[in-house]
Amino acid sequence: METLIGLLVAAPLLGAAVLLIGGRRLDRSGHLLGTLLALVSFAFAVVLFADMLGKSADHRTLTSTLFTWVPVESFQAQVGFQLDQLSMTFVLLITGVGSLIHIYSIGYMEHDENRRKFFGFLNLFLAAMLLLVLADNYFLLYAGWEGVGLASYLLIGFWQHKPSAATAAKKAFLVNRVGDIGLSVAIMLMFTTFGSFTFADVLPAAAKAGSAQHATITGIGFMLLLAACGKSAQVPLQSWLGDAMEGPTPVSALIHAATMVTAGVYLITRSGAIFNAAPDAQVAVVTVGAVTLLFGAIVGCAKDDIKKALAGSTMSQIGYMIMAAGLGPIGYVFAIMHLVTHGFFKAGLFLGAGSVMHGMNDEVDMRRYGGLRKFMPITFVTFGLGYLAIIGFPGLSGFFSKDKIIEAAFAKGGTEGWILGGCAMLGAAITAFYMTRVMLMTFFGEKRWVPDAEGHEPHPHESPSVMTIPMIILAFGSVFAGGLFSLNSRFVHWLEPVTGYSEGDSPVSTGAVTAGTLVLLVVGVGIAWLMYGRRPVPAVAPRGSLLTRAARRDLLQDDFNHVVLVRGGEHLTRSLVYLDHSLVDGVVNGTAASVGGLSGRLRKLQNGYVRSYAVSMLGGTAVVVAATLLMRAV
Amino acid sequence: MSASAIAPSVHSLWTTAAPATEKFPTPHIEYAQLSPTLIVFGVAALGVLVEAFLPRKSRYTAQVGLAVVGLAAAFAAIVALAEKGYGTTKAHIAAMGAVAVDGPALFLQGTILLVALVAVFTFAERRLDPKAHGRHVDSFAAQGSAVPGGDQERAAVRAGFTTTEVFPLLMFAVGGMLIFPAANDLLTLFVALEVFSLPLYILCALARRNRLMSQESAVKYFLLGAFSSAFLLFGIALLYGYAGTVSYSGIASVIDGTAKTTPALASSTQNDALLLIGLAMVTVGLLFKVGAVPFHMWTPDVYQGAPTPVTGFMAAATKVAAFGALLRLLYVVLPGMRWDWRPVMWGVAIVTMVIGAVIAVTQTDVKRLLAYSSIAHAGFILAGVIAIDKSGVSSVLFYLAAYSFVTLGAFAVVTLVRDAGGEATHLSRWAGLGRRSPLVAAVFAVFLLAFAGIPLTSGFAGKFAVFKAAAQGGAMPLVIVGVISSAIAAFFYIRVIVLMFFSEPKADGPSVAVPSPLTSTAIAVGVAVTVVLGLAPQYFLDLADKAGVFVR
Amino acid sequence: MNPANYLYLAALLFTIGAAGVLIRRNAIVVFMCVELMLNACNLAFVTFSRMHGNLDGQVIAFFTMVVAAAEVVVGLAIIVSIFRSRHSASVDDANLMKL
Amino acid sequence: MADSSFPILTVTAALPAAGAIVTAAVPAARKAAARYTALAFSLGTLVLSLITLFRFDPQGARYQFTETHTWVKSFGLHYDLGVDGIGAVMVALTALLIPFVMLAGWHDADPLEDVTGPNRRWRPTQGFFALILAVEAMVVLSFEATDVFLFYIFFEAMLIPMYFLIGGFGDRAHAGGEEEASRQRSYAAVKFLLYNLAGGLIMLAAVIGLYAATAKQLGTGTFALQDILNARASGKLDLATSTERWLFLGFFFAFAVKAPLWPLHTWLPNAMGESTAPVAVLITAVVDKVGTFAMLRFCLQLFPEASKWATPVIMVLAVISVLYGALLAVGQRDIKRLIAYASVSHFGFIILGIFAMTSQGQSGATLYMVNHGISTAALMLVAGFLISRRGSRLIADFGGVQKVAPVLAGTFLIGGLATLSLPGLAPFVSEFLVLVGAFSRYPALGIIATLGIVLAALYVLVLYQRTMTGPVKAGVAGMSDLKARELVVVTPLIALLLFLGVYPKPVADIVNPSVQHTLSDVHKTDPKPALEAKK
Repeated sequence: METLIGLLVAAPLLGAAVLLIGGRRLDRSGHLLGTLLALVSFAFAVVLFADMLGKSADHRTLTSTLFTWVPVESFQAQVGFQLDQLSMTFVLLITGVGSLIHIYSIGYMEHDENRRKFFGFLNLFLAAMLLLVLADNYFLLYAGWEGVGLASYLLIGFWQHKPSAATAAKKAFLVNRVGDIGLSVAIMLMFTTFGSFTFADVLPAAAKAGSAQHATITGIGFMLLLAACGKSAQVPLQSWLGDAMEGPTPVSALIHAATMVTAGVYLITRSGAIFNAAPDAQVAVVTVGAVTLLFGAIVGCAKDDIKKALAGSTMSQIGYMIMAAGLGPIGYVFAIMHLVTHGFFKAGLFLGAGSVMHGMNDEVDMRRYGGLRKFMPITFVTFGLGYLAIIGFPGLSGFFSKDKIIEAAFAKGGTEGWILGGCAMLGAAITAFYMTRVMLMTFFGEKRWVPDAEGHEPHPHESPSVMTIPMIILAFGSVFAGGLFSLNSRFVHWLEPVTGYSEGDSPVSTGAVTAGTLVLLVVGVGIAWLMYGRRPVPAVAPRGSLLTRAARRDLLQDDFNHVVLVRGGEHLTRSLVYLDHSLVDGVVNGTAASVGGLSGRLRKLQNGYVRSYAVSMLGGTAVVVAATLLMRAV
Repeated sequence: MSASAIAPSVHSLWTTAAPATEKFPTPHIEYAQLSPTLIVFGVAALGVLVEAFLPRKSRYTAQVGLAVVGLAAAFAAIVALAEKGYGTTKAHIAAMGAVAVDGPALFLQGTILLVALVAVFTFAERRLDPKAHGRHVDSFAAQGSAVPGGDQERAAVRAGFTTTEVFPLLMFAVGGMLIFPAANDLLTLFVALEVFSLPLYILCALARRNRLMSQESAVKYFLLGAFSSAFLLFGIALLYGYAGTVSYSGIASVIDGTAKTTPALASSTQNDALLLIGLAMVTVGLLFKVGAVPFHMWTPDVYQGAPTPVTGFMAAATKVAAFGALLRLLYVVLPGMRWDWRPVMWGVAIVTMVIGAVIAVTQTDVKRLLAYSSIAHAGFILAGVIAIDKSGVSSVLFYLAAYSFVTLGAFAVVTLVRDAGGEATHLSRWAGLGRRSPLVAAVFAVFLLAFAGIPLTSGFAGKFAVFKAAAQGGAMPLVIVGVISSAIAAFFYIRVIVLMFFSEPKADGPSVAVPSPLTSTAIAVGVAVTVVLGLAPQYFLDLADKAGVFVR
Repeated sequence: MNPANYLYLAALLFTIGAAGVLIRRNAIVVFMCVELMLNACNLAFVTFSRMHGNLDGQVIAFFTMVVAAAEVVVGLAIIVSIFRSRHSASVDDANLMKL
Repeated sequence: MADSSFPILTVTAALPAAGAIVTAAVPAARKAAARYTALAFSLGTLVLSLITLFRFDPQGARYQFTETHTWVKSFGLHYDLGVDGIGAVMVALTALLIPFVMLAGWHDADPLEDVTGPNRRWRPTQGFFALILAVEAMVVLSFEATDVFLFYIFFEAMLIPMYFLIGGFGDRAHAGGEEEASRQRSYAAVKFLLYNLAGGLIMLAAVIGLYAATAKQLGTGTFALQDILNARASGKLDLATSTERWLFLGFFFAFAVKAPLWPLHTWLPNAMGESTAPVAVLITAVVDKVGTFAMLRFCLQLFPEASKWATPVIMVLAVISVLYGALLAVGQRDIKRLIAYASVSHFGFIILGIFAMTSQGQSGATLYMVNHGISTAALMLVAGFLISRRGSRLIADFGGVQKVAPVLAGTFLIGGLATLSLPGLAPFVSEFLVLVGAFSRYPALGIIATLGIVLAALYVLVLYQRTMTGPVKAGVAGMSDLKARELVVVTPLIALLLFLGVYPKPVADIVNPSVQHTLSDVHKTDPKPALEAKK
């Protein structure tokens, strides 16, 4: 069984290698190979899962160490895997959803000349992501962490001839790098504090660390949070996610909705022991989560680009998860649970969006959609189910997972609990609003589409089954997963051995929370219907309120980055280049020049006149004589 | 003559009466031990006779042959003496205290003789200049006395005159140089100085091309040389006045206070001014010859104007001889006074190193460039001189040997690069030489790198030796100044290399004349010594080490 | 009369000679000034020889005269040749080479 | 350990030296012969160096394959060779890179048209390859020398062939015509030489000082590293604090110029910018390593106390180099200058690791030297191929290359990713080790240095974006993809980057013991974790 863990990673890695090195001769078969290997990996996952279910809850952790990676005295980094319930959950999600999206891409990328490369990158991503969740130490996790970053970079910029895509890819990588500083510093802190960075060593040690290490552990916590912010597009490092939508839609679905962006949640949950020992860090985490869930939701409300709207929603949903994770043992389980359900419905939604674009000549502006439900029924239904799931329609996945998080937020207790709970419920309302907005603008109302740049009148049509089937499967997930998990709280029991779980005592009863949420839900949907359902949607966006305009521009956070970081950076580098030339180099050249100048002046003494030579001799003699006499005098 | 005979009549005028002076002892000369010098002078005299009696056609051959044989013989004699142990155990003072036969003397004389031998080759070179009236001509004026460009000169050229007198002149100069570092009393020192200077003055005036410049250089060299020897002589006078004797050991013993005191001595030693000023002026006389700042100003002009073979010989041999004399003076006569002269020499060494290197940076003429570089090198050597100990002496000896051959080789290469107007010494003309004739350029580059003191060349070994000696003598600051100025110096050596290899050759660029075996040999010897002393200096270091002791 | 005075005279002559070298233009005169310096040296030698009561100084004086004579020969030869080619014996005209 | 009967180290150095002579002797017309001769010799050297590496016994004596002869007694100069783990690895790196440098510069030196007339004796091709081999020989010797003076000699002497390589064989892709190009080139060459010569001469003063010091205390001056260390250990040699510090500064200055360390770095961009890509690789990947290597080998071993005394300042300078170099790389408009400044930043990391005085730091620094060598070689050589195709070095002249030459773009990207030290590629390992090492003694500096990884991502990705992505620029259209020879150059380097990125253990195992020796020389031990948690 242990070896299977390795193979789990190896399969897609092999695929990536073959597809990228194989070259053009694989163009025709490449996508199939890629998909096959993704499925193989999924099969391994299922086998392992079955095997794991066979064991008792406490003996489910599998570990396998392949080889020593970096051995330098006390710094011993192994390439070792640890498969427990937490990673198992991720493995299933990644390989499962991953495989589906591979299949979907076969259709979606059909006409792209670089389809082989695309599948190679997808496989590379799967491998890296699996490495991330399977690593048994932070150092190896870091490798996976950057690996997914690379894959994301390559896939966002897949259409490199589009400058916007290239820029977006670069931006994503850079912002992630900022987060990576957090992770690497965290690892260094672990190494200097605990002399190790394996989960097995660090987490227990952190749990029983004395107050002496409290500050350090808090530091580690903050650093991990920074990392999570980068990967999971949390405020203040969220700016890249919107642009990342430049990538092909399957990428947005897999990487920027279902899996990679949730890595931050995984990191925090995995490091639960550390955060439990560092309350201050936890506060920071919940704050970031709460802020982001509102931030994302608000942004989502203003976007007319369907993918950007969904991106905003992703941001906010992950905000929920992060917040839940920040709540400690009462939240971890639900964070993960929401992560999984979100994986289903958000992936579904994106694929739906992709399907819509596929039928609309890659038009992304929802104001150019409308009334599409007639033209693409399957897409409409699957998308609709995903929509119901995400707004938390009773009985669907989102309903269970999100409500649990809101309850947990209240259960945190005290003012903190109230604030967080409030944010969460408000978020729920806004979610309802913007998703309804998306739904209405896309599938309802009258058709608003127009010929595109080349003058092709779009002929909306349903996508081929290779694309719709994955959507249908995901729709099933988004409908039933939540219920399945919550049925006599299976999921809690499943994860409890790893993350730990504790019932918080909520000041408000579960019923009240549910009721309140539902009310807000209706309100949200209602407002949306009043604005976009009842009256026709203007084909060009109205100027809108100040907030709306701000929201369209990601609440100006990007502009801030631009002015402060980009401009400032440019000025800095430019002035440094100048300084390097004029000052640092100038000193050297100046010395050389001055020697030359001195030389030129001294030369003048050699004026060719014997008599002046004689003068210098006489003078010299005088000096020598005087000096000699002086020497005796002193 | 007998002084006592006329003494009373004179003395009656004097307030202070001096005691009757003793008789002259009959002189006895150790001919065997002075044989090198005697051979050279003998050959020189023969050369004069050759000029007088042999037909013009056969003079050249005869003179060259004589010179080569004579120098070789002299060198053999040196080796024989060294073998006999006159360099070490049997070192002593010959010719009634006039000349020392000891390690440094023999080593330096050997070096001078070899240098001279190679120089003879460059003197004798007759392939470089285009034929005049069907005859090969060397680099010396057809007739020194003839007015440049005048009818007389044209006639002389047509008649195929050549100044074969240069060889006897060279030999006389060599003879003087052989005595100079061995001179063991101030009078011999002075006479030797003049004996090797006067022929050089004339040699400088004898260039075939650019005769005006040649004559000018001679005038400058002569006037300044005479001026400086006047200082030397006055210094000698003062020292004599102080010590009542001109022999090195005598003066030394007076300074140490070990001499038997006469009332006259007692009164004269009262006043140190005599000693100090005398010391200073004698030193100045020698510093002029080594070309130390501020007594260096003749160097560039003379080096540029003189015929290049002469320049090469001067640059190499004069330095060797002069530094030899300086060493002997400072180590034998004045060790007791080091606290007086050391600081002064420190100053001179520093300004010499720095000024030499700095001024060279902006030179545009190869020969002047080498002149300034020789000044800088004089500074480096002075740094070694200042380290008052055995390692100081041997390091200087080694440096001189290494340096002289590099210099000789470098100037020999300069004679090869020519255009219509003779040697093309302006640097701009050297552009792209590395493409035209990589070999010559490479050889010159080797010499330049040796000057710059790049490892694996003799220049580095020498520089390291003197700096090491200086450092051990506690003159670390001097070493640092030296290091810095060699960094500056490196710049202009490099500049020449850049010019030769990295810049496009000019269309009308100079051509490299194909030399006869003579010059080729000279250059080859230069390269060989440079490389050997660079890679395996140990044997020669040992030699210099053995030779590092002066006889008192 | 104190022989030291002869020394003062010697020094004076030497200085005059040196000054002459510096200020006179005509090469011949410059050279004569050098000779003057040499003779100053001679005077010093003789004086000292007298003071020390040994003959070395006087002998040296003879040597010096010989040397000076030799110098004259060479010097005049050079100066004359340059005079013939330049029609001027001024040392200031001879500065083709400088810097 | 291997039997020391066969002088393998000498032979490893002698082979390229002989090769240089042979290559130079090849007649003007036979360019191809010259190339293959040179390549053959370099491959032979590679084989020897690998044998050394594999027969090196990490658990064995500190210095192995030692050879000892007196060269110049009066100078205390010995011909002492010997390699510790670090030396062996560096020699192998050198020998490894040279063949690639040659292959990459296969036609760089050929005269544009057949030279005839007065210049027909001019043989640039022969010269080019001969000089490369000469450099190799000297670099190898300076890695093997265990005598301070012997090291100094080759440390200095290697400047000359390097100088000719820079000044004589410049980059033909120059903005302002041939005239301007040659002006720039000789400026760069002279700057390179004078900078390093100045450094070397300062070191010479220190070397002489060292001799004087040892001579005073030991009777006879010596430069043999072993003698000096023994003498110090036995207390016979005990340098005064001030003396030791001055000497240290003298040595360090030279090495800092070579390395180069801010603010002594300004010669590198010129040199790398004006020389051809292979020569630029030779400079930054091979020759400059001597500087950092020497810090590790000589500064720390000879002057432990002074090293510790100077550490804080040096660490700060190193961090400045890291950030400064990266920031300037971001601001460059010229591809090669960009890579040059990136190297400045990387050398900052190396020095950071060396003076962190921890196992991680110094092993990391050593690995860094190797990895930086390979990664920069990969990046710079591909850049060279790119530049030679377009005839320009300006980033602005490129765009959309990945469309026309995907393989070139791909390899370039991999080289870039290595440069920004992406996990899975070799540089990541070393960079992280260096950072950990620095962090465990100087947390603040460690954290500041980590900013370097963001900046690295910035300059690499900006470079890639501007040159490779976006619409195809006019001059780029029709650009050919990598040719077979070029693939032969790039592929092994990339393979090596991947291998060492995934499995650096073999190298680390050879290096670690030597690093322990060095640390014990400076009497330093790794800081203990506050709360040992390892099971």
